[in-house]
Amino acid sequence: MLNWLRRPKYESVERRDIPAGLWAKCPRCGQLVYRKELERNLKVCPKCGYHHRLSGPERLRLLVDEGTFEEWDAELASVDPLGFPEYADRYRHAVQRTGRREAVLTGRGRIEGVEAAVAVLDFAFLGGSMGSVVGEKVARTFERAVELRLPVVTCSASGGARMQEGVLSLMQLAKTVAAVGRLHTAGLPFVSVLCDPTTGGVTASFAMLGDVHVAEPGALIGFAGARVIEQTIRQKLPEGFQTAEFLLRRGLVDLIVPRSELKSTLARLLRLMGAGGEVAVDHRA
Amino acid sequence: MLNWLRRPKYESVERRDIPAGLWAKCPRCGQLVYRKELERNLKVCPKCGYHHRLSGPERLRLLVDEGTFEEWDAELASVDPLGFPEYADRYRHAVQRTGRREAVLTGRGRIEGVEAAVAVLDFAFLGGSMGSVVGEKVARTFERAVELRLPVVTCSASGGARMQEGVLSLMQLAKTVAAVGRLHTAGLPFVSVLCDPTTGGVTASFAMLGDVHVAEPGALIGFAGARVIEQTIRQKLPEGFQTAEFLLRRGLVDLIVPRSELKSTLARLLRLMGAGGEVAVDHRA
Amino acid sequence: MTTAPDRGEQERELQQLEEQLAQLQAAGSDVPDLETRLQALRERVQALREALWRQPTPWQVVQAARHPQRPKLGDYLQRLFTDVVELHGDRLFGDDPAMFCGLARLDGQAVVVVGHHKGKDTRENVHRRWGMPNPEGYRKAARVLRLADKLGLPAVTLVDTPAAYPGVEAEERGQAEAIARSILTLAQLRSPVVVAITGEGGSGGALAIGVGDRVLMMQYAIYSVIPPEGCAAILWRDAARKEEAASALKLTAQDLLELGVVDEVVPEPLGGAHLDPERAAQFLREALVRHLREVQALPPEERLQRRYDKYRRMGRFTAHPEDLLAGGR
Amino acid sequence: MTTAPDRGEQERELQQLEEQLAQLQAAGSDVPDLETRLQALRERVQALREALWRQPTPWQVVQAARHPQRPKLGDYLQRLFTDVVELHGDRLFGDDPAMFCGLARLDGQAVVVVGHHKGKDTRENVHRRWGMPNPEGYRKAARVLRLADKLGLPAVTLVDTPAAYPGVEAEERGQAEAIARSILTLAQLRSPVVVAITGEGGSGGALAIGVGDRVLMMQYAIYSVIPPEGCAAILWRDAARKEEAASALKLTAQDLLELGVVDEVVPEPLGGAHLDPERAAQFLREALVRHLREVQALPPEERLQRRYDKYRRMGRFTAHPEDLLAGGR
Ligand SMILES: [Zn+2]
Ligand SMILES: [Zn+2]
Repeated sequence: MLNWLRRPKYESVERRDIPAGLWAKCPRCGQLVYRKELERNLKVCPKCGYHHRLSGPERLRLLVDEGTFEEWDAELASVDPLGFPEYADRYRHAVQRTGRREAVLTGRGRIEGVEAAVAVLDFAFLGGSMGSVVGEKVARTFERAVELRLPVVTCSASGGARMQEGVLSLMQLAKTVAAVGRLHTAGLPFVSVLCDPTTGGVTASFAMLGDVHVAEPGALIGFAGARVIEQTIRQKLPEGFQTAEFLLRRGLVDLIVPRSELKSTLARLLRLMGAGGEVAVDHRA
Repeated sequence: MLNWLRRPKYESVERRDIPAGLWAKCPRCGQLVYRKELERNLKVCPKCGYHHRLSGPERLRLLVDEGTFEEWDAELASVDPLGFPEYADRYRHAVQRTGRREAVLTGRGRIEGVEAAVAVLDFAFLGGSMGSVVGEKVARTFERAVELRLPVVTCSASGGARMQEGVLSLMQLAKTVAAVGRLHTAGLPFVSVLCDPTTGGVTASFAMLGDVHVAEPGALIGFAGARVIEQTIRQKLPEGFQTAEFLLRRGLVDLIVPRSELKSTLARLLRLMGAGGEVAVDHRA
Repeated sequence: MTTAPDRGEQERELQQLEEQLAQLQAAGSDVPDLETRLQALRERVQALREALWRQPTPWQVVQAARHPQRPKLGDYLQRLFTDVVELHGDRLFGDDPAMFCGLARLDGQAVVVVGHHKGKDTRENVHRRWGMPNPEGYRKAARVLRLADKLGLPAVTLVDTPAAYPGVEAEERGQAEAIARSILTLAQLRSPVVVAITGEGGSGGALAIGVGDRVLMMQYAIYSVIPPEGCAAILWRDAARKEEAASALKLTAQDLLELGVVDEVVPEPLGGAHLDPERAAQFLREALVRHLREVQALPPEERLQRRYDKYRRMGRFTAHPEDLLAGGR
Repeated sequence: MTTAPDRGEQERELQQLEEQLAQLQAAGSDVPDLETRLQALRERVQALREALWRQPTPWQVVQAARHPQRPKLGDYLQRLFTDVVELHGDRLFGDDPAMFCGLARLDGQAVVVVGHHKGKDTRENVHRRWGMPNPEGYRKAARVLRLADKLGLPAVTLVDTPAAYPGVEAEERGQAEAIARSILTLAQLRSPVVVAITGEGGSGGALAIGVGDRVLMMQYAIYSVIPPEGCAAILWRDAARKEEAASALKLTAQDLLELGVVDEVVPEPLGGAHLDPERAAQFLREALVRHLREVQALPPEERLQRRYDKYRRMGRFTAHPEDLLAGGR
């Protein structure tokens, strides 16, 4: 997608996100925080409330009841379909670094007891970019949810479509959106959680088609990259542009929920939407 | 509706619209036009293009092929359901002046050979206001179109809901909208023609739910009255506010068509939309 | 309206007595014979209130419906519902604070709630435009109502608005289209819909979220095609004749019940819901739950047909020449 | 790419010869041996063109796809369709001149046409934002596509955009939502949909109206997830290596046919559609009509299932550990 020019900035932020040693420096307020305290606080800065990025597995641990997660399709991996320069090396490096094969974790689990299909994008794996595998796993998640009559919760964190798989990555937008369509037709709930950052092709596909859009405070959410927009309009972008708070004002996000309340809010939403044993009257023909 | 404060303005324009004698003075450019020439020119000012208002019967003659119109429900009349002050007198006066019983003419006819159900509001009858009879006749038009598998063309010209029938007038918005909904569900075309002026409850009901919105040049189209808005914002309204051209820019009108081309445009639209013998593949279940 | 002058005097007296009562209570135990005097005042207040509200004039009802202390959406959200989660935004342009949308439980059952959002004080009212929505408010409502349909949840709407907001931007963004589309959404919603008019039912701005299987109206709420002031200005070129206009417009709950526009009048504490918000909320909750249960029991196709027929029947007219303006009722 | 230097020379020579040819034709009958010299020049031009375009490089194709004289939506509207009526506006916020929507006839049959609207000159391009839509453009498209569905009309979409417009207001009004919603509309449209990528297929901004039962791609059109310049800047921090990036991205019609992303490559006159717009239009018309006829013959449920399956299959991956990055194709 178009937000490639911002990528290096993400990475440098990313590095600051997970500092080595006992102390971590908050990238927003600059204060030093005791690492253990940061972990206890769900990686939210106790001084300024900055929500550090979570990896896919961290996000899952945050949201899914312990011992209830059953992973789907963990074996799927890329085949570098275009033979794209440097892709194989980068991909292998990501696999080694994360111990996982792709930028999304999918499966079923319970959220405060409410059974749901879950897809969590992992920004630590090639910027959470969506190529063939991410598209396939997300689409299967929605399809299995229809089969199993489960609600879906996705947690997005992605720089967009994966450039190295070319138009095949772009087609994952169509594939995942079509699968979301089937869930909607089946009358099953879909809560889309937008984490920092959610941009490009992921925003322009399944992530923006939730029944309810929940965002984490301060998360960057948008379509085009800030640099590209600045080049187009030849102006500095306004303060707070493309933040969760900006999207709330613009009517694109339903609610902003601090990380400490995310799990309970999701459970309450899912129950209100008819999941978790409460059977709504199915009045479709 | 709220645009009552503008009513006197309409009426004074209305009087100037139909000047007595051989010559007519154009209310826009102020020039004198030979009445017969104005009539030949479909009541469009030959000097400045101002589209004078047409009565209901004039509008019908303009659009429907001669000898093909079969009127529906001409006998329906108001009963002054609230016993509202001065209503009976005003109503009787309108009946005498127009020779018709209500502010809408409905029926079926051909438009350049294309069979259609037609509803034409008559601004000359109590400002084209929608009370029980107008709502009933419009709703019946949509219902009959569904029965007869005909497209619908409405020509609106109205100050809004009829104050003198109170909330019963307001309910005509719900009644007509529900009937439009049945036409949409039946997959039949609906072209809404917005004439000068279309405001208030008529705009906020069937007139804004067309598949295609056609407006006459310069027509005033809006919801709230100009005075009410000026009182609210305590500023003068921008030039061209609530004109057909304004609505086109704002994405609310599909096309602006000069009166001389209105009939042929409607016929072309209806044929393209599958009316007039051309059978589109019906792919609904 | 021969009792009108009396009424004026009674109203003034009631106000004076209420003030005395408040002063006396504030003064507290220093006052000799406190309890006796309080008791006497209370009885007099109650008697006056009963006299005034036994048969309130339409204008009295207008004032009650617009009373600054009248319970607002926020009060009913607290008192009628549990587990409330507000949903923001139309997913197109913005989030209108004049329109509330959300998920909640009524009597334990999950529902979608939509309602005009008036504020409790001036600051909040400026923010919420006194409950007058812009197009994005109606589009948010339609979006969340479609969600109700998708999920099979019933919808409850609470109507309390002077009007749709009359502004330049509202017109630019298609206020009329937004209202028409919202009406259409409700007319075709497969989910059960119960509407309660709790305060001001201001014309198209109210109807936009006011179409349902059942329409309830609180005893001192109003519902009108035009504000009485505007009506008087047109009819008599004199906005001051608003009281007459209020009578002519038939805007009270009792009038609208008789005209077949509302299905039930929900009682209020004597003199208005603001005098006992908790009891007012109890009456409303009971009525909402009862009607929701009834319409939920219907098969969806039948419910949709009945809803269509209900609005289809509204209006009065004649097909006989001799009846021409023979007069209603 | 050992032929690249030759190619550069050949391209320069071709350009010189084309200029000579034009001058000679302009000079007219005063020139001695005019016909003989013209004939010689024409043959040389043709030979060079054939040499250059027998196996064009991806970057050559990028240049053809972006050629200023390449036929635009307006040309195809004129040449492919009759009875065109443009429909304006999203019924929400505005009318985007970067997106065309309308009713028209193709081979006599009424269809809905949707396409990116690039201009013919700079002035028009400024107005139409070089065919880069804002959210209201995609929402207009979705609105008119739903009309196709309501009326049972097939839809034809013509794709030619550098990208969705990257602007502050576009983000404010939900560019991502508008694109996602437009994709969803096409994925679920009951009407037949045939897509033609006629020029630049710029990522999500193209895909938003590029989902259909059949996707055709003109021979020298491109379709890419990112512009080659942007790709080169990321990969090598050097936008000048755009030619390599163009090769790496597999963005030509032939590449995408092999990847299963497009269903047919529509031939163009040698060297690009701009050299013979009429013939290019004939090829496109023939292909559109043929594919439309085929998908119209299917029962709607089957057509929807096939469309779903078509996109469902797109992408390449492995479930076997030993295949990990074994390389595609
Ligand atoms: Zn901090
Ligand atoms: Zn004139």
